[in-house]
Amino acid sequence: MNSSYSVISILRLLVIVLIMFILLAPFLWILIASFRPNMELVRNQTLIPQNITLENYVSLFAKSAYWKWVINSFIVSLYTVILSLPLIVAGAYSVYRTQFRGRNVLSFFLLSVYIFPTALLVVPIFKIFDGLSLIDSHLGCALMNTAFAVPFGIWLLQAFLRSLPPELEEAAAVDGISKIRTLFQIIIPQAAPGIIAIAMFAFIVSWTEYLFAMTLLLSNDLHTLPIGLTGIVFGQYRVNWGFAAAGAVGSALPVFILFLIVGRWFIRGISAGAIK
Amino acid sequence: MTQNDFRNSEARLGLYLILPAVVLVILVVILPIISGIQISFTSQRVVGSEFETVGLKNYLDLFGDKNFIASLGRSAVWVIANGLFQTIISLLIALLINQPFRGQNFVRTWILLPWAVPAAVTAILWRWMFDATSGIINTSMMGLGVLEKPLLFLANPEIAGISLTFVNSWRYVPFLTIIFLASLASVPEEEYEAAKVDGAGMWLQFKSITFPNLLPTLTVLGLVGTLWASNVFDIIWMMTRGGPGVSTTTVPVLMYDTAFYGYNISKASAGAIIFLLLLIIFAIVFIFLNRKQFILANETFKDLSK
Amino acid sequence: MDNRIYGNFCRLMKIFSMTFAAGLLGINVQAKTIQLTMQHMEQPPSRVEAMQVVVDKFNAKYPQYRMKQNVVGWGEAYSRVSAQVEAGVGVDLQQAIPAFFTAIRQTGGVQPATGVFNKVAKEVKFIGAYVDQYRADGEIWAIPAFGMLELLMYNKKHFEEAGIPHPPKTTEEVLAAAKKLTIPSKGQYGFALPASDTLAGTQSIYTWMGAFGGKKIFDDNCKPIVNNPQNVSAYAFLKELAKYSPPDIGSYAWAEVEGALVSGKASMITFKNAFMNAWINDSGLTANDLGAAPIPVPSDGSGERFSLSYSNAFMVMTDDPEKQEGISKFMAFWLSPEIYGEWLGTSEPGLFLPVTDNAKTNRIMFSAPVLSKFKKQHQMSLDEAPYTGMYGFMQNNYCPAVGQFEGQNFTAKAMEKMVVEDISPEEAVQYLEELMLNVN
Amino acid sequence: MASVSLKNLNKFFGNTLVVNNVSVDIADGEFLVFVGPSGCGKTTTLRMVAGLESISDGEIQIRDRTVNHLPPGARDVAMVFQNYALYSHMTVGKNLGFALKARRFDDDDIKKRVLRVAKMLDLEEMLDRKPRQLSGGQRQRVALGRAIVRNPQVFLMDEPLSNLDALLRLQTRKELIELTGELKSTVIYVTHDQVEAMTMGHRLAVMNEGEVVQLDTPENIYNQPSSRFVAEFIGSPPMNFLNMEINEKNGKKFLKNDSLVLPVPDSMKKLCENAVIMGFRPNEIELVSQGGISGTVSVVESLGAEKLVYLKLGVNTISILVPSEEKIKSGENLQFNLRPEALHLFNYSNQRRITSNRND
Repeated sequence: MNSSYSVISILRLLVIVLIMFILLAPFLWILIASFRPNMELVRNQTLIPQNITLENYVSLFAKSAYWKWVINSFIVSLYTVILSLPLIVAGAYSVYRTQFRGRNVLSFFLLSVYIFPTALLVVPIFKIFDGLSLIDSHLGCALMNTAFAVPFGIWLLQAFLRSLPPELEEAAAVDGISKIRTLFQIIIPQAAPGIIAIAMFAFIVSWTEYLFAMTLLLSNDLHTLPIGLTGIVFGQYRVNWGFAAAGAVGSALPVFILFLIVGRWFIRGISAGAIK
Repeated sequence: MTQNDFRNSEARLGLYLILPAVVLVILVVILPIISGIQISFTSQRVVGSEFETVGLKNYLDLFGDKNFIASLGRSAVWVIANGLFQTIISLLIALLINQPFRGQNFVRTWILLPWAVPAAVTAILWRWMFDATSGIINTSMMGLGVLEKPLLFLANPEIAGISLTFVNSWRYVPFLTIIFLASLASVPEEEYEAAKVDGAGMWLQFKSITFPNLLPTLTVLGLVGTLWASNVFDIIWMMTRGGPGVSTTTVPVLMYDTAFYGYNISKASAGAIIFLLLLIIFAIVFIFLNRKQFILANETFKDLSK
Repeated sequence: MDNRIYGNFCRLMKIFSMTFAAGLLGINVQAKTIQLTMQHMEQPPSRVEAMQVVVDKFNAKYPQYRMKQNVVGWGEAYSRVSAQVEAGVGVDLQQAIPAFFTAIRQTGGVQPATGVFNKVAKEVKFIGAYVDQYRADGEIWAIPAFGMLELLMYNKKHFEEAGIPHPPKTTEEVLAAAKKLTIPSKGQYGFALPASDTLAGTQSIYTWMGAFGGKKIFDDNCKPIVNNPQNVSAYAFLKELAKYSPPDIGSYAWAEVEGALVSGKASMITFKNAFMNAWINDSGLTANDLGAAPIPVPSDGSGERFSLSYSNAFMVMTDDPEKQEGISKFMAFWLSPEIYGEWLGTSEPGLFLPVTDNAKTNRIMFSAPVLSKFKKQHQMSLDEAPYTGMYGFMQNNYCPAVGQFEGQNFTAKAMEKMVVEDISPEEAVQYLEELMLNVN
Repeated sequence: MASVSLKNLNKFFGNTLVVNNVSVDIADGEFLVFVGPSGCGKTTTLRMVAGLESISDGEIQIRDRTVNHLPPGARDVAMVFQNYALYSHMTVGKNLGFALKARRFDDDDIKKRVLRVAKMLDLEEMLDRKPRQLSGGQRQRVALGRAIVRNPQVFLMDEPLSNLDALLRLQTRKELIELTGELKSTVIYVTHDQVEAMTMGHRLAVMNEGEVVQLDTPENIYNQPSSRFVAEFIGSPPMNFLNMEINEKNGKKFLKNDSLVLPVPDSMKKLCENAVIMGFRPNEIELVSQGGISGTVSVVESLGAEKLVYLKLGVNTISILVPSEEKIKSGENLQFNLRPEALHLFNYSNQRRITSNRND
């Protein structure tokens, strides 16, 4: 029995390794590719590189506006996080910890952001945002990302809020502590891991956004990484694969670093809340 | 008679707290949709060009448009394939990595990477790897003798949809997996222990403990996932542009093409509105059928009455 | 006490929501210099950089103007530009290609540019073919900036290996050579024909239609006239040619086509001379191994010497006379021999062709580091310029349906249907005409 | 401190009536315990007093002031929750002082009060610790301290001892009695544990199915349970019940079933029912060597000082408590006497107590 058990666990491990391979091998492949001269990639591809070069990274870091794109992306993502956190926390608290008429309807209403093909919203949104003077600004772009991060973010956070005992708020209420104070001084600190996870979610939603950034950010100086990168990889007539690979690595790199620092928190944050 | 109540008194607060999010959604979704509805009743070809009101003409045209009807069907297939495939796969992966093993932390963190890179990177990465003659998949498969002829992942209409489903899943499954993982963490360990003591096998444990506990998550993801999947655009557009032929032309792709390459914004708007209505009907039916789960997901205080 | 705070907070949230909706008011800073913005779709970093060089020099020379470049991807160009026009925050100069121009013109945002053009034309001499693509209703609507055209590009090494002495001059020779050059075991194919629903497909296929004598797709009343014997032979030729192409040409976009030639996977392509850098860096061959030839024609004389050409031009979007003055200064500056030559030589050598006579023999252009190695091939592009044309622009006025013809890649759709469903060239051409008739 | 009075309280959850017409007056300084099985509505009643639950019908007054419409914080009550509801991100000291801080007490005052309470509850060493670093008993004391520090008019306690282990519970129970005695506070206490209720409450309100079925001192409830339910719920081990017919023979009334016949106690001679439920507590019997009621021992449980013996009396099984010195084996025959005063009679149909002084 013991041996069959270990056979199963080895089998399980193998499957996990296979899955991780499928999910991560492309990154490995592109990482290796980014150190190879384009010539080697364009012609007959081999798994093992014959030549190693830093040329692609020199092009990326020194000759393209990579750093500017990263900084811009970072700014937009940061704005998105700053804008969406209060909305998500307030929304999640409202929908899942207070009771009012229409609560259910509103929570579904919020999910309606996912119901329309975003590509077709572009033109009207441009008009509306122009009315708000939010065209060609990182803030406008972040507002857009916020709108798409908030509804699901609220749902993500509700699990965390629901894991908190209701007595915490009741105790505070009996002690005469105002609801606002309860929200800020009790609920938010208690939900901190969940909120960190939500912040990361909003960050990544913003980090990967392309369509609205491309439409709303007119000036080159404001372009984000996905825009810049698309210019590199979908260069109209030619793709410099080595350069594109370096660009892809360059786009994943900041996320990679983010994961190194707070990746664990993300998982912990949303699983501690134990979504139900 | 209205009574003062700790919870009732929160009603006002609750409403005000959700208000900013609601305003934002109205701003970026509802207003644009209204403008889309307006456009759909006109003969506008290019935004801003001269037009006249044509009533339901665009809608009637679309119902007679074989291409549109076919794209509705493709969208349905796409949604089912992606929704179903992704849900099942991510649930399986979540179950697989939920039990402790060496490297669990590594897996749980880094599994998310595909979700966190821009779609352009994903698209170009897979287009490159799928290439028939120089793509790494075909060359290594042929090198190993698994394949004789290269597989035309994106150029064969029979396979292109599957390839896209795979890539789209590659992108979203990690995220869904993590959500399921979080949901699994909420299942009380004692329930499993009790079931084990009762001699329940793996399947019975899943059926009677895991699944019921996951049901609320499954239903919410079922709804949101369907909406997400139905509106997937970037990956399809950047990888096949709806081709080869029209084999991967789903409704959003067709409408984008109609609006911005066929220069017929009013027809595209009408198509998008039809699609929207279908999704709303789907959502209402879905919510109605699963109302128990949704009410559960929203009842914070239900346990207090004891 | 608590109730007061609570009430205040609720009010605060209300105000917050309101301001959220009301939005933030931007501050318009009045500047002394005249701000000019140009928007183009040449997104690759090297092109943006080369453009910036021109812009910087212009700003330095004319301090009263401040030119700025915006970049947008081709994919989003239409939605962004129409939204900009709709919102009334358009740029002053907007890059266009002919079909794109016809679409944007409908928004009402494009100003007649005859006046600006005439001022620029005093300084430089335009090649007529490039200007004609923007003539309509007695006006000129855009100032040409650079051209592009398709050639038969081939791998001379492959030809030598196969013992083919010279590039094909007739379509029959193309097929014969393609057949001979197709060696699947070596991963080598005779021709990389993009049979995909992409602009690459549209352009390649149209080029061949023209070579077979079917360059006119509309009659003078803009009625489609593609269902003709010339196009049937063109499609028959293409169907044959597809057999000597890599198996996945159905998903080829530009990058794949170019990659096929550079990597040696294909021996011939119809393409813009756009990859000099790539050839040097990645093919492992020398500049001399890249062949460029005019598009072959049928030997029976039913066709004509022809290639697709694109005039990339800039539409004037502002009606402000001061700004228009600035625009004419900028265009004249850009197209002045020295600046233009340097830009042509660095931006995307080979791809971007001069639209002015004076640059044709521009030494600066030919002495640019890369172009200097491909003088012969580049000269071929320049020589072919007079024998080119643009679909939908060969009547008195352009035909509006050209937008869909190009945007939705009708020629490629017909090609795809022919290959995938294995229908006859006659049926394919008939299908093509149906597609064009369905545009209303 | 203050009196609390509940007048005809009703609470509906949807269509379910969970609190049914509860009326209790709690005197200033009184320790009143709501006791009853789980689901009887006692916690809901307490939460209505706290203001955490709306009142469907009826009135609550604290110090003669109707508080129905006041939010919890304005009622000047303090509550100790079953799971303590400590703020896990704050230290013990902050937990204790939080309510004061929210009320804008000045820092020195807060410090003084917190220290005093900490001293009172022996928490001085713990002030800088986080709740998760404390033992269950310590957490319980923090929760209590958080209530005390506010010096409220009324303490509400919702099963505050139920999360403690047995020994700690005994000890804390004693401390709580002392403390509330010292503070002379009005306390409303909810528990399902009848021992806790008996030992702590000045008066008990026994609840069942949303109703207060008896409200009286612990002694009175024990001695004169108003219904079979109260009789069974209060007292451990629980009372024995036997269904008896009333027979009359020679002008004398007898209680009779298949295995025993007892005379109706003199005090209840006027009994007119034909059948009753007879109850007696297991400890109120007297073993005799002969001539008593006879039964067969089925199970013997040793409780230490006493033994609980299950006896078969015909078709019924009853339990009796006997001193542990008695040597009893199962299967053996035992005889015992029942004093007439020890008998409780309940109406067969409505299960109410049949009182001796009924005169009709």
